[in-house]
Amino acid sequence: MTDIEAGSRGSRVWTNGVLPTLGVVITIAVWWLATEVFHIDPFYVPSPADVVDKFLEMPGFLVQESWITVQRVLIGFVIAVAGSLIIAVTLAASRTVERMAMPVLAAVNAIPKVALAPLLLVWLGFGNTPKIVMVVLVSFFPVIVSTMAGLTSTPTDLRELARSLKASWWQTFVKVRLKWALPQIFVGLKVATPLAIIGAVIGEVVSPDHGLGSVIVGSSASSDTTLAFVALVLLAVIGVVLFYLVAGVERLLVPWAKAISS
Amino acid sequence: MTDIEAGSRGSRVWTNGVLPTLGVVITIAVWWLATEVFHIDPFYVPSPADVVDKFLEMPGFLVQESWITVQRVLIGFVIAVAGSLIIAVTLAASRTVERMAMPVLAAVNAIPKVALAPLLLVWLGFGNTPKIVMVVLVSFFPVIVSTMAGLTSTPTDLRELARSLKASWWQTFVKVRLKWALPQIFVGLKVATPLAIIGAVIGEVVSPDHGLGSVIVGSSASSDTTLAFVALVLLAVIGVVLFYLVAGVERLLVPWAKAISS
Amino acid sequence: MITIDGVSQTFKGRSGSVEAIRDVSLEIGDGEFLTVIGRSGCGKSTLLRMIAGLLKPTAGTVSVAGEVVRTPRRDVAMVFQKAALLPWRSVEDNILLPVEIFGWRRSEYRPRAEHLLEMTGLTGFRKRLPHELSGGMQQRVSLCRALIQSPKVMLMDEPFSALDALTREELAVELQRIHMELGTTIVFVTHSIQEAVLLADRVAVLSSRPGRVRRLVEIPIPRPRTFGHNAHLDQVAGVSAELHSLLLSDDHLPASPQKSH
Amino acid sequence: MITIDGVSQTFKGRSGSVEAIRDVSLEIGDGEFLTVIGRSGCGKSTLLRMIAGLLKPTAGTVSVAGEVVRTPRRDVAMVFQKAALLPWRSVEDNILLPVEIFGWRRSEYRPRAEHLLEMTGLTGFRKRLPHELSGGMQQRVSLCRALIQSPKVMLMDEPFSALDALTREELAVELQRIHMELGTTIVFVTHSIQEAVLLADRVAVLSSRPGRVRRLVEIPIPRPRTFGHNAHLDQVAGVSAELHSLLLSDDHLPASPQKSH
Amino acid sequence: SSSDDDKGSTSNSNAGSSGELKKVTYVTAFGAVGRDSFAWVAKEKGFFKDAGLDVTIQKGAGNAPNLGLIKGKQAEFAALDFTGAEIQAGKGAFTNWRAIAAIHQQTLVSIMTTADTGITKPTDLSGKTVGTAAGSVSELLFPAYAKLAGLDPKTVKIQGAQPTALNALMAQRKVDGLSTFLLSKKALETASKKQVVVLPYSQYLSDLFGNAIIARDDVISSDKEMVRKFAEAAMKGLQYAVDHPEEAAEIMHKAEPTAAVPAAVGELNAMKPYVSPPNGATLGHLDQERVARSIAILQGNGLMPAGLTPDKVVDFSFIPAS
Ligand SMILES: Nc1ncnc2c1ncn2[C@@H]1O[C@H](COP(=O)(O)OP(=O)(O)OP(=O)(O)O)[C@@H](O)[C@H]1O
Ligand SMILES: Nc1ncnc2c1ncn2[C@@H]1O[C@H](COP(=O)(O)OP(=O)(O)OP(=O)(O)O)[C@@H](O)[C@H]1O
Ligand SMILES: [Mg+2]
Ligand SMILES: [Mg+2]
Repeated sequence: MTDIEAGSRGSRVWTNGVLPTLGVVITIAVWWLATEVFHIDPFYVPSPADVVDKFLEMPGFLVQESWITVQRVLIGFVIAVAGSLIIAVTLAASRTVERMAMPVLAAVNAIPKVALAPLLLVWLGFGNTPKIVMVVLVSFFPVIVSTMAGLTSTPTDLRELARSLKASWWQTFVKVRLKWALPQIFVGLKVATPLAIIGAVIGEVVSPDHGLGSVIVGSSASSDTTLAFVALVLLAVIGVVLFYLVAGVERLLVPWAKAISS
Repeated sequence: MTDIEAGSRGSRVWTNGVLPTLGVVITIAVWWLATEVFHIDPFYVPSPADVVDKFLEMPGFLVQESWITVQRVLIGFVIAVAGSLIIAVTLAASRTVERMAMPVLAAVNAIPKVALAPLLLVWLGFGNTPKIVMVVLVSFFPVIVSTMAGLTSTPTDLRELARSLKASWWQTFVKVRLKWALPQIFVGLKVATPLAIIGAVIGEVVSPDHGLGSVIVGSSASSDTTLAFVALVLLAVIGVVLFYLVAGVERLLVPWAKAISS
Repeated sequence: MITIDGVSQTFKGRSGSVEAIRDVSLEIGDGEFLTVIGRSGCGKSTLLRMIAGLLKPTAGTVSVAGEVVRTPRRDVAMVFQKAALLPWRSVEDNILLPVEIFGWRRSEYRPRAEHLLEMTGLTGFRKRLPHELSGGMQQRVSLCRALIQSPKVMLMDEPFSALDALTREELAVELQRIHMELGTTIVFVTHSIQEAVLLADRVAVLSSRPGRVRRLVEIPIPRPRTFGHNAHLDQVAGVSAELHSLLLSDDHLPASPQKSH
Repeated sequence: MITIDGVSQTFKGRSGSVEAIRDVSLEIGDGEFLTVIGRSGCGKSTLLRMIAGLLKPTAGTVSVAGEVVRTPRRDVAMVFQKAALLPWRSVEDNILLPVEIFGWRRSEYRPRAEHLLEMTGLTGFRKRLPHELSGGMQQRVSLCRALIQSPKVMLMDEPFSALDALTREELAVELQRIHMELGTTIVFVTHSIQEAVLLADRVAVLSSRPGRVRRLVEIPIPRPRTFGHNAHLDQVAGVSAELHSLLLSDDHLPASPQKSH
Repeated sequence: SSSDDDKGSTSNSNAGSSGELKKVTYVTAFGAVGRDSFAWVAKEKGFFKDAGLDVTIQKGAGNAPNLGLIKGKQAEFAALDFTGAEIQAGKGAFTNWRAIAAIHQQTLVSIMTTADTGITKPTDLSGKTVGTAAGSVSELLFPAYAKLAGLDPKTVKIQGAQPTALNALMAQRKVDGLSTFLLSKKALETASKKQVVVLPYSQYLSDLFGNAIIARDDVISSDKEMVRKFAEAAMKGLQYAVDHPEEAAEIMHKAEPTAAVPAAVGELNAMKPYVSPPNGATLGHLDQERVARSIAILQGNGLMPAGLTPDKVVDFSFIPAS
């Protein structure tokens, strides 16, 4: 509510570096305390120390599996985003298409993807493909919905401006509507990122070959909850990193959005 | 791109009634054709006719299970939305809290909830609670992200207006910021609805007592793919209905949003 | 150049409809400078939007250069009542938007943009974003954006309303120069009677809602006209008084929108 | 009532900083009507925003009724340069917004809202949403929203800029009436020298960026003043000419923002 | 889930003792399928009520969730795969339970394949791909089985997959065989429309049990009599179910409409040979020697550390003497 922007270097480091770290540290502390104070059975919730120990037992392997998952997430995410943007643009362009397609998309999206696992496995076999498909299936919807909302929220005066210049559909789209929609598209992207990770894990649980999903499967086979938690923590870390990566790209692409709002 | 709103009664029926139905009908037709033309084994993908037959074998039971799932979805969804709004407001109000909490939320959200299912079972046992908790866990994030985006996008002139009237934080929030954020909040709600359904199903798969999730478990236990498809179709129907319910509420609450954009 | 033939416009809204323009017919010659005055809400912007092809008349037709207007035309530029700047584009990029959209070469038009910025006193703000500008500065940017198109027809909706008297005069002089040099046909909405008189070949006075052409007044003062204390002061004062009383003889502020059906 | 003491304002942006106001000191008496004129972009809105407590001066202080302004006050109402209407509220609800926010009873103020709507010629548009209004109508709604507060101090940023000459005059008369009846202290930014002279007890002429008080001109014409062809025509014309030349004697349009550090 | 039916039957037949019925919760091994149908039978036939119990039957979701429910004291009794449970106990993960009766005397884990693969004996699997539920007992047991069957486990590619995908994978020949419970034979036949070849693990791992009923240890120590009665009633139900598979399937179908009758009947018939203990011991018998040997096998194959003793997984006081 102050007018003076907190712009100094020190406060930037504070808000963007120290505070998030603090939040994470507090969370870990609470987790630790909970396991200590309530004597939670480490089988259910191992302490942070146990998790770290476990990670250090096989850091190389775990990092490698994480990387595999990350790759799948990224590939799937890029495909999902590209596809969603195209679909959203089509839907935003034609009311007829939108009215016809939207219920189908909403329906597809409400189907639990795990239930489709047998089909995916049978049709796509093992390897990366079914995981990437899962990522796409799980993360496309938020991008579509948010992009459509963004594309249809162009203020009338900017739309009239484009029309008065007789801008082509494509020009209006790129120079006005898409630009205007960007902040909202990024909402979709931020929501889709964690979903993409979950999609990859589902894929890896369904046909476990590599990746953190298969680590989780393996850990449950050997009742190694701590290992499962290591995987979960790694997924959480990936989630945070990707989320802030998306947020960073947003800052780069739409610095003006902050300026025109408060 | 026309200025003249398609406002006549007939065209409203057309766009809001006929077109969506057409989309669904086309989808079902494609599904049917695919099963017929490619001779897809009903074990993998039963034909729409099979699915309908199966449904008609025990319509009462299936409707009842659907209703149970819907109830869980609705209760969980309401809790998730209420909680998310509160969290989003808190985060939007304080930059410090936001910077601290956001990474934690992003992390929690990136953790596959299925992996937490055993914990939920141990702590919450059977019945509705674990399912509702799952719904909440799965659907809170989109609402938070979109609400925050909406709340922080209030145009400067409206914020200044509220400040110049010395409106209290709460008044500014209710009368200006929240109202302005509504279209964006609804993006979050639309994304969260299908997730809530999936959350309920995950909960029901993990501790199958009732609901469509437990129907899916039962069908897979007895390798009854057609029954599983019936459940999936019912979930899809629920998904569409809830999605359009949310869209309907949006129309009621923010009719002005369409008017000021094109 | 512009033929407005029996044009009407009725807006339909939730709470009844508003008849904004009723049966307006006007012939605007090639290279003519027409100013439009009328009470607030009488339909001036609506009329301009119909000429621009942004709004379909509910009755009648508008033709520009002999062609019936159905969509906007690239040789017609519009200065909107609100600045309508793209918030993510710098001042210069906002001005160069038409250049980009017309597929012209930016590099070729940059000097012209520079010139326009200088003319409107915005040189130092070339790289700023619109939200860093004052209201009047935003309006000037939007003016530059129309001028860079060197259009055949320019539709200007209160382009100087947020400008101080001096800037207004300076820009009015520039506008006349452009008008004369390029032979641009200009339709100029203003609330300043003095401005209307000093700029126009003819002044169209609209009646209050629904807007009809109440009177067309010829201003036979030779160009270029200077502002302030010029030779034709008397003549200007006379016409101004006439216009003033024309507006005045209209009803009091129009109270309610015409509710048709 | 208002004491502006050595106030400066420098905006820091990505592309350098802009010094908008430099060391302005002004004393505005209780019940005084001060008009502010100055070239576009010279810092008039900025000054008003600082008085309103919406913007903290980078140097100096503003006091209202003896108290240093740190946040907005409820006895100070602001009419923004842009209408700033809530797009989801009908005209009436927009006007009643301050009533709601101050916790007053809507039902009590509805007649007053009705009256203001009538005064501004908006009666029939009570239930319409802002996007259905013309620019000038929106501005009038925003004016009504300030008037309904019956504030001690009214800060008005070009409140009549989108209005036609007649509406302007009518509302100026109303404003004077309110000013005299309620003893409201008014700071009124305008681009019309005539308006400045006809409304004000004193006119503050700001120099172009950075805005400083260039001259304070007293207008000793007795109230109520009427517009148009009134008794003090000569006096008005004289002061107007003086103000005009004051503005003119300023540099040409200021070209670039002052880049400090 | 079944408590409504329960109330009904209570009031019908044995109204007088209804006030004394003790409420307990029992979790099935996995959903509502043939192998678990006896619980509904015991309930429907009043065996539980006769034992003074008001049993709420909950559908289970596999070993880990079921053990979790026992550990979290959400249920008193559960059925589960005993071998898997042994491993989990051996690892010290879940220890607050004891088995009180065996449902299947032998492990039901088998290699299953379709006839067209030409695989007829374990050694044929060399160089082939075997699909299995990722992280399941059958995956864990495969090396032990392979070694005993004279097959180098390293020559077989184990392909983990989601359990629901297994039959489809086999039917589509994405894998050459499955390592899974033999009770899904019928489903695999349906899916592949081919003759199914079954190579049971029990041929080589004859000491491993299949499903068992477990009870929470605090329940055992606080009300031994009740636990005994529960076990007896459950076994009565099991006996009835394998003797009257159609009726059992119908009873379960009534309570759980998703349970397909033919599939349940098929399962019950298929599991019948595995239910009766060798040497004519009573139904549900858990032989201490065999339990000890099964632990030894699991430890010997590195599936769990040494140290587990039979009394930590079975309360033999409930085991009817043979
Ligand atoms: N938020 C801002 N960020 C950066 N610079 C600003 C901001 N607001 C105003 N300025 C600058 O401050 C100067 C004064 O602006 P201000 O809006 O006060 O002018 P003004 O006198 O009201 O002009 P006008 O008559 O055009 O409304 C301008 O040069 C403008 O660029
Ligand atoms: N989109 C719209 N929907 C409904 N009514 C509209 C719309 N646009 C304009 N109107 C109505 O049409 C009438 C004329 O509006 P217009 O904007 O043309 O007036 P104007 O002459 O430009 O006024 P001003 O001088 O205040 O800008 C007004 O009464 C207004 O309420
Ligand atoms: Mg207008
Ligand atoms: Mg200003």
